[in-house]
Amino acid sequence: MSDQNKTVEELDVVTIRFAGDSGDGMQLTGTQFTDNTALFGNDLSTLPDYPAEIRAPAGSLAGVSSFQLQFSNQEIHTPGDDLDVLVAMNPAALKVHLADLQENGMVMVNTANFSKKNLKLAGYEVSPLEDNTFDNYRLIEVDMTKLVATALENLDMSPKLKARSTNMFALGLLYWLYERDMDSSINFITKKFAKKPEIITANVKALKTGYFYGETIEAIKTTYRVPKAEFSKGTYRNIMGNHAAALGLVAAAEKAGLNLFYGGYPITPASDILHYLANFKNFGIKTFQAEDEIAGVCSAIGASFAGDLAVTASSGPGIALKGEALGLAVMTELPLVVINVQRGGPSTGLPTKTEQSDLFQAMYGRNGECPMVVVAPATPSDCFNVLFEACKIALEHMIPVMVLSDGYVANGSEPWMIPTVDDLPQIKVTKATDPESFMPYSHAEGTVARPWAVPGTPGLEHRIGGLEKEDQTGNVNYDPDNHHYMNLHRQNKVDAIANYIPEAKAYGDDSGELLVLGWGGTHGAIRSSVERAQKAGHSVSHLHLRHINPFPKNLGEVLSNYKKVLIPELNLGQLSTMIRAKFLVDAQGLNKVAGKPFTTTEVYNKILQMVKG
Amino acid sequence: MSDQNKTVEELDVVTIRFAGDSGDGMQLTGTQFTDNTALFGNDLSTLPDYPAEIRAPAGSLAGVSSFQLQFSNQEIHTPGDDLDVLVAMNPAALKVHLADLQENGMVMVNTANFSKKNLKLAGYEVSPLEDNTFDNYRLIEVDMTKLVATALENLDMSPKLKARSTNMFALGLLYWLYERDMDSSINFITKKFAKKPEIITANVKALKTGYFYGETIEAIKTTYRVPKAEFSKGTYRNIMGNHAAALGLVAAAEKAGLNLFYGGYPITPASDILHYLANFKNFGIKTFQAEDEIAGVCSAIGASFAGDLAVTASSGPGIALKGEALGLAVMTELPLVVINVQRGGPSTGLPTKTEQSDLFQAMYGRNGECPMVVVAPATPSDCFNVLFEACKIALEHMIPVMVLSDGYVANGSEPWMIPTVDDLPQIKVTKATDPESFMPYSHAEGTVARPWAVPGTPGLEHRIGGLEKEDQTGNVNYDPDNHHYMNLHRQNKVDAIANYIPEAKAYGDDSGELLVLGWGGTHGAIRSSVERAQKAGHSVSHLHLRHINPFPKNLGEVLSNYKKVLIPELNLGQLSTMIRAKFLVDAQGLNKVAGKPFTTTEVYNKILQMVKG
Amino acid sequence: MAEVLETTLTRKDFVSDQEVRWCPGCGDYAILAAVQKVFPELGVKKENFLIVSGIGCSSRFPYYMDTYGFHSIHGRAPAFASGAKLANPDLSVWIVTGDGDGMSIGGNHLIHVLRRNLDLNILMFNNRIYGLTKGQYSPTSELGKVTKSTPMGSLDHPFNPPSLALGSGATFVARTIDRELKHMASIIKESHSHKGGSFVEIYQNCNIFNDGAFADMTEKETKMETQLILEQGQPMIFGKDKDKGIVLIGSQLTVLQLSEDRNVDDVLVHNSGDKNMARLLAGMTYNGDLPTPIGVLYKEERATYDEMMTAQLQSAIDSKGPGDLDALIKGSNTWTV
Amino acid sequence: MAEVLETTLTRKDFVSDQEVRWCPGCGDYAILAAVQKVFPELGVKKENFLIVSGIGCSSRFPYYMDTYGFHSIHGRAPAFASGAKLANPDLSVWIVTGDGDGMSIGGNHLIHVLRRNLDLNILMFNNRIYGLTKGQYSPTSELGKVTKSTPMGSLDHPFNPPSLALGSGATFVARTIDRELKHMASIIKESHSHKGGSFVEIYQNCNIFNDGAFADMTEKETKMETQLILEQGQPMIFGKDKDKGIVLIGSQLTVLQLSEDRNVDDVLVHNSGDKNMARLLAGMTYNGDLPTPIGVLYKEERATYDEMMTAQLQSAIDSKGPGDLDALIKGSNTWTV
Ligand SMILES: Cc1ncc(C[n+]2csc(CCOP(=O)(O)OP(=O)(O)O)c2C)c(N)n1
Ligand SMILES: Cc1ncc(C[n+]2csc(CCOP(=O)(O)OP(=O)(O)O)c2C)c(N)n1
Ligand code: SF4
Ligand code: SF4
Ligand SMILES: [Mg+2]
Ligand SMILES: [Mg+2]
Repeated sequence: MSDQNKTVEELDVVTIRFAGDSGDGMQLTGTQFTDNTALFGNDLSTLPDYPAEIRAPAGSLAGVSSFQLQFSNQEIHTPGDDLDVLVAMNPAALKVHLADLQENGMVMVNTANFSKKNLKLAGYEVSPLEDNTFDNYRLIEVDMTKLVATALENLDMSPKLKARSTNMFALGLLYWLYERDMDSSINFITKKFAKKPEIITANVKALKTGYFYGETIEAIKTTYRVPKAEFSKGTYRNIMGNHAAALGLVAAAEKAGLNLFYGGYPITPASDILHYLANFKNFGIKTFQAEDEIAGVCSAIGASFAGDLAVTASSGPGIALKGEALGLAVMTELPLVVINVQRGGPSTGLPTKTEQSDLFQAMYGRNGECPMVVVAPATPSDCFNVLFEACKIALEHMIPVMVLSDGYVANGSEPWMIPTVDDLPQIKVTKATDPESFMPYSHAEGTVARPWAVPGTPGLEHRIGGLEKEDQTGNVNYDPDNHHYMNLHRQNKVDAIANYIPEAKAYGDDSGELLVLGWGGTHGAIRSSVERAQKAGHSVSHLHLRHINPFPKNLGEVLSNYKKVLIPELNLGQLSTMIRAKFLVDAQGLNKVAGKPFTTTEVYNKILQMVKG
Repeated sequence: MSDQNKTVEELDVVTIRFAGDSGDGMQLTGTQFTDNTALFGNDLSTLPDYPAEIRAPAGSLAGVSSFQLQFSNQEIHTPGDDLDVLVAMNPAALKVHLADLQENGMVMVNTANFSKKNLKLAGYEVSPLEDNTFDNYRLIEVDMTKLVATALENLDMSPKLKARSTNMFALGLLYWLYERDMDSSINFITKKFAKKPEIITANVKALKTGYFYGETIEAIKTTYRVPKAEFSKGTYRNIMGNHAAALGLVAAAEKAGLNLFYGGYPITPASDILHYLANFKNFGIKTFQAEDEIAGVCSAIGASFAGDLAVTASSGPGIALKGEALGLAVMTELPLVVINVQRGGPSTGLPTKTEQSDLFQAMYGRNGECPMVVVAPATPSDCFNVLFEACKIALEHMIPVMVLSDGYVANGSEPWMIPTVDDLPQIKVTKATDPESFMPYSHAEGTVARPWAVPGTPGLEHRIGGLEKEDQTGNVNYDPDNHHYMNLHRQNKVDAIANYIPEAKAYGDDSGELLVLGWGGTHGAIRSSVERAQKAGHSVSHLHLRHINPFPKNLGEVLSNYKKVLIPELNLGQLSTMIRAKFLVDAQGLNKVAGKPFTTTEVYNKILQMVKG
Repeated sequence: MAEVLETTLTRKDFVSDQEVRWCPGCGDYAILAAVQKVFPELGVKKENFLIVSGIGCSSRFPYYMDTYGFHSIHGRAPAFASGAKLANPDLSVWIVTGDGDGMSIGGNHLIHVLRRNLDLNILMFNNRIYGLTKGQYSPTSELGKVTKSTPMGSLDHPFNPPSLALGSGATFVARTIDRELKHMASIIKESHSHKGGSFVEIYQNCNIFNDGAFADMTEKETKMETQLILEQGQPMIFGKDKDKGIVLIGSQLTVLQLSEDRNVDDVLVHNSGDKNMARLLAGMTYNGDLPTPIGVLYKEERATYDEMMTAQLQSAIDSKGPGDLDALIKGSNTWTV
Repeated sequence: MAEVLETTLTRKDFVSDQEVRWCPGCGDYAILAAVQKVFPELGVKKENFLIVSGIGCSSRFPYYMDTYGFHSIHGRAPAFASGAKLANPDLSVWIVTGDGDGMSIGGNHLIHVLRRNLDLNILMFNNRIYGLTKGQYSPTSELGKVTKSTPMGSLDHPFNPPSLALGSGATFVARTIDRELKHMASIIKESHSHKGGSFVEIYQNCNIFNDGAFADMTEKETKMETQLILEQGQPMIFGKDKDKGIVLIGSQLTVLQLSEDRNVDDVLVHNSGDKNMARLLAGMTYNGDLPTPIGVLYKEERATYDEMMTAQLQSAIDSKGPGDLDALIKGSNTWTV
């Protein structure tokens, strides 16, 4: 579709970022490009980034919202480090993001927004368009706003409303640059604004205007094509972490033959799980927006006692509030899935940023010896698997399970090979029915599950609660030996799960110089950097833990096969502490607590340092 | 005072236990004997033990309440392992406690209560008075109830009320047995019932009746005298842990020149701290019984912001609820003292029993990287020192401090050399006043304290909160580098306190075979067992940590001087985990989670095993 | 709603094997007896009862009832009960709580469960003290109360539980007294028959830490003057000689001494459906010379949360069809390799 | 109480250096303006103001006020404020909260601070939505509300904030509207002058997630019919032509169409000291054809918690003498070696 004067170049991998004011629709633009990329057939990974919850003043640095996307014809694991293209809708966006653009990278700016006022808000004394700011970059200046206004001239619409389509112009321009067709976005616009035809017209027009404008840009002599990636055979969709998590829950409920009960209270970045589930009511899913997090988890525990697959989700501060109730769930040995979509802490912290700093809280944030199963998804689509497995463990072992997601995984997206329901493992749930043999605190061999005797079952009337329980009967019991025994029992109940999960197996050689051990959302950065190091000939392997409590049975053995262990974490060394304490291995941490994921380069440099040093 | 037919024997150390029904007044009896012992001049240590909060059925096993006391002419550290004398007021008490009596030990029973009904309630098929139960013990049968009834014959009082004095009879009998005078208890009774003279008469008469009855007991040929202990020069009192804690707080407030604000919610075994403080209103102490624990800690943080020395206290489940707010205290860098009087967990657990299982919660029970200073008292009187020091650290470093007391320390008692206020260290508090130089988040060298700028000070108006703060200004800030920096800063703020606390120094040799490392209320059992092992010629030292976060600076070095490290804890290995992770030392745990303190023998046996094995 | 029962249950069916561990003389015994008496008469299958409690002396209640029971954590019983009811709307769910459990730490859950109008029953044992923790004042203790934590007297004005319940939007608000066995039984029954959230305040004597808190309302000598027994459709008269009535003058409820001129016909007739009147009656609690009302102050039929949820799930199926998991997982934008 | 001020403060003294970060058009701006206008007029020294908030759009308020401020955690502002007030009773303490912060997660602290009657002022911005978390329904959202978390409509009956406040035992209950600047300013002033806990509900428009929630009460065309402006000692009349009044018939408040026969003299005169009437007025909120009252619904002088605490501390000193620490530590049973 490019004209005669332009050439097309093939690339293996590209990283682009849309950045603008919170009001500029950058998240939508990014998502559209992502969907288009997914349908086109590239592998991809995304990183949305937006200001803390509330709207910052227009044009201010605090108000910048961005969406980053890496796409490739090969398997990729991260949204990319340095940018090939930055779209900056205003000076603030330029200011915040320009440093991430690689040398000679392309930056497109909407000159219409480079007003004195905006420049000042962004802290520019002199307009960057007028000094040497872009000496090392390829600057493309476009008055997008004006071009859109002209294109929409004939529409009966306020200028302000017209300007709202400017993001579609930018999207169109990028479609052109990467040789895409626009159908996916035209379809989307048409569906989304079905009731407002004039908005459809405006947006589609702006989109096409941007696309066709590309050809007129003198400065761009080349467009790019990133060929399709080779995926395993299957049907794919693009999916975000929170969405995948919700689907994993629904799937588990279906596979277990149970109703799903969700009790929770909105909090960034976990709220979307509630929003998704609330839309699945025809699956019999009950969503209960409680008065606070405590009521959220308590309602879930109550629902669990009464026989539903019960779930609650929150983020750090909300999980802190649930600590007391989680102790009760541990004591009463009821199935429960608790999701923590981690964000920057401590306290209110950085609500929209990502972090892995709630691992300690998950492990230890309750009174008494109160062990809890902890699992963590590694990527957006992995949320499906991990939530499904969390439900399976909770139900089959009669135990609460904590899932540690994070803002990066939850809001990021990637292509996902869609599983079929038939292929998912069955979840075996047996509710007790027989009054003869019934003992509320008898425990099955292997799973160490106690019977699930739900109210409504004749003859199984019994009482549970938070006071120490007598083994077998479950009656309140103050005997010292029983208490000691039950504490060991609760620990054993968690430990026994190690017999039901796969052994650890590193990516790369089974022994060598360095093992990079990770968990959760750092998977992509670690895997990319390990691959890079392997390619550079270093003896480095990657082990990524899904199961953090209990660890895989052979973890100690695996660790012992490497001379050194590196644990990159978005915290000050929480998994490190656990590993060091348990295995007395001198694991080194790579620790960053900046509200941002690792870049591949950061991890790579540390790997180099360790294999060399 | 003993008559001609009896001899007096001198003993170094004696352990006795009063046991009876919850309604029998055993706690009072024990406390009276304790006060008498203290005034007499023995060293002593006590262990009250009573049923979970609510009154169990009369005569039942669950309803047994006991009070144990060890006293000696030498320095002792624990309430003793095996009993010399057991007073059992009913069959249930006998059943529960007889096993702890040493061979040939004396057991006094109130035969009046050995009715069929009570025997059955205690699970005796045959009356133990009629089988061989006491073959290895010296049984003294006394119909105390009847003797009291007879003695009080002439009083115009219901039989039920008369019977209430039976515990005084038992007390008198023991006074006689240990060659004490009764003045302290007569004084106590006279004061306590000042408004009810007939109760005074009844109790004093019962007391004396018990005393004089002693001489008539054929079976007791010997009374005992434990000579005074050699104490350092000074004035002493007997004190319980929670009482000492309250006094430490009042003293700190006075030394800091601040008003004390206590915000809390009742919970066993922490409530007494509130009760004590509420009685000290003429010290300007404000006690606020909040609607829940969250409001308790939040009110304290509010009071701290407004310039008071602020304190909250609770036990495990209540501390769990405070986690979110404690994160805010860490973020806002306000002085705050949080006391956790630990009890048996998890969940509601064993509310009246002791445990050390909330160390992890203290260290890690909050979202985000949220380090907190943690200190722990070792003995009842040590609560004074530790609370005083906690306040000093909180105020001088502008930081929240968690104090880990426990039920054993809180309710136990021991003689305490009373400090004079003049000798207590000063607490340096400087509130900011100068608007010129004021920066809410500037930090002092050394202490890393930020200025305390309290509302009401002209020109220092500023805002704080739970969102990430910009270094220096304290404004809300979302910058990644600032966030990373501030996380390190908060950790550093805790770490810097290591420069202000004493270095670790073990009791015993500075190097050797085995170091027994302890913290909190296990001090007595560890010290006694280490002393015993040292006497037996083993190379064993004892290090007891008051400061758990940060550790003393030289802790790693100290640990490295011993071949082995043993960490006894009333949990499943929480300090062990911290030590192993930090120092990669293969510390072994001795772990018991039975709601009871270690016995000296338990620790001793483990020591032997380790020095031999 | 629980279906009607075939077999005949008796009091004994509801007595559990656990020893009752309240202090001798505690008012809780009478309430336990009343509940054990009433439950067999409710037409609910034994296995469909669920009793949820928090923490407190009162909250040990479930252990003594041979039904399903959950002795949860302090203050949160309404949340557990809500989850259980929504998981299984067939259950007859009862919350047993105290003035501390229900109105101090648990106040928020209480007001929310009431506004939501879940179909469950709340029995709040009000002894105006924290019993289990051995005697601190509670949010219903009178101002100036001397307790362990307030040796010089408490400083906070107590809640008036029915006023708070009404202020929350409750659809059933009643009060009874541990010493009035018949009245208590009838109120418990009526609370059960109400479809929606029922709030029943039970004045309960804690003879250990707050003995005689309601003595004026329970002792023979005074109770005729202090109790105003509300009965639907009956005039509000009270007094030993039934010679006093309640009238509304302007916005004020006032005692009328009955006489030939002004007799029972002048007296207000109780209508538990009148929300405004309920608001005023609730205000009569320990209020000067006015008697304190017991009985059903207010009762309103309003759709319950649980039935609306059931209906919503059904309507989702009706409009979208039953969930097709494969289709859901697939979504609308896919590509195939 | 804060002492009277010497120097003259202006609006500007209360404008902080932080950029205001609400969405353009948000009702919060008007409230901020009103508070910045009123504060200089209160006779309180600038340094004696403390504004405490929880979490929510509304709770960002303290950042924009150049006073002492504490942006605390979600729902707990009343507890922080209580501690601060008791630590320093000279402060003029203000709580700014939202319908979610104040009535959902924070409901318990709200009702307790009100019953305790601490001398502080609560401004609750009610936009009937969770703004900050981008639009879930709140405890004041109308039944059936379609939001992100309730795509098929919410199932819970909302709170009526003044009813809840009155049910809690509040001593000052008022309501105003973001769009009525003068009224808002006067109510804020009056809440300040009330000694005790003041609860002010402010209807606030969230133009992003719940635009027009109170349009009928703010738009010219309708507001005369929907607002009942309460003024002490004034008859309760309303309507474009001031031709309607409120009367009490039995226990029911009813609209009276004024005419020659039945004129303003027949209409209720507002007496904010009448608690019963306040209960009934609160019930008029969005209630059928009745107008919704704004203004001071209720006001009662009652000893405040903070002044009682101060008095109690003094009386302890009066009776026992000022604390002697050495004596306290020593206790009564000592021995000397
Ligand atoms: C989180 C937590 N906080 C505090 C407690 C201690 N506690 C147990 S019961 C109770 C108050 C009980 O009072 P109430 O509800 O009136 O019950 P009552 O004992 O009077 O029947 C308290 C403060 C607890 N168990 N858990
Ligand atoms: C413990 C905790 N839970 C949840 C949240 C998320 N959260 C922040 S504000 C808010 C609701 C705000 O609603 P409202 O108080 O009405 O304020 P508005 O934004 O509407 O002014 C929620 C749920 C949080 N910050 N902390
Ligand atoms: S303490 Fe009071 S409420 Fe609790 S069981 Fe005893 S008498 Fe009953
Ligand atoms: S989201 Fe609503 S309440 Fe929040 S700032 Fe925007 S308009 Fe105001
Ligand atoms: Mg009570
Ligand atoms: Mg709101």
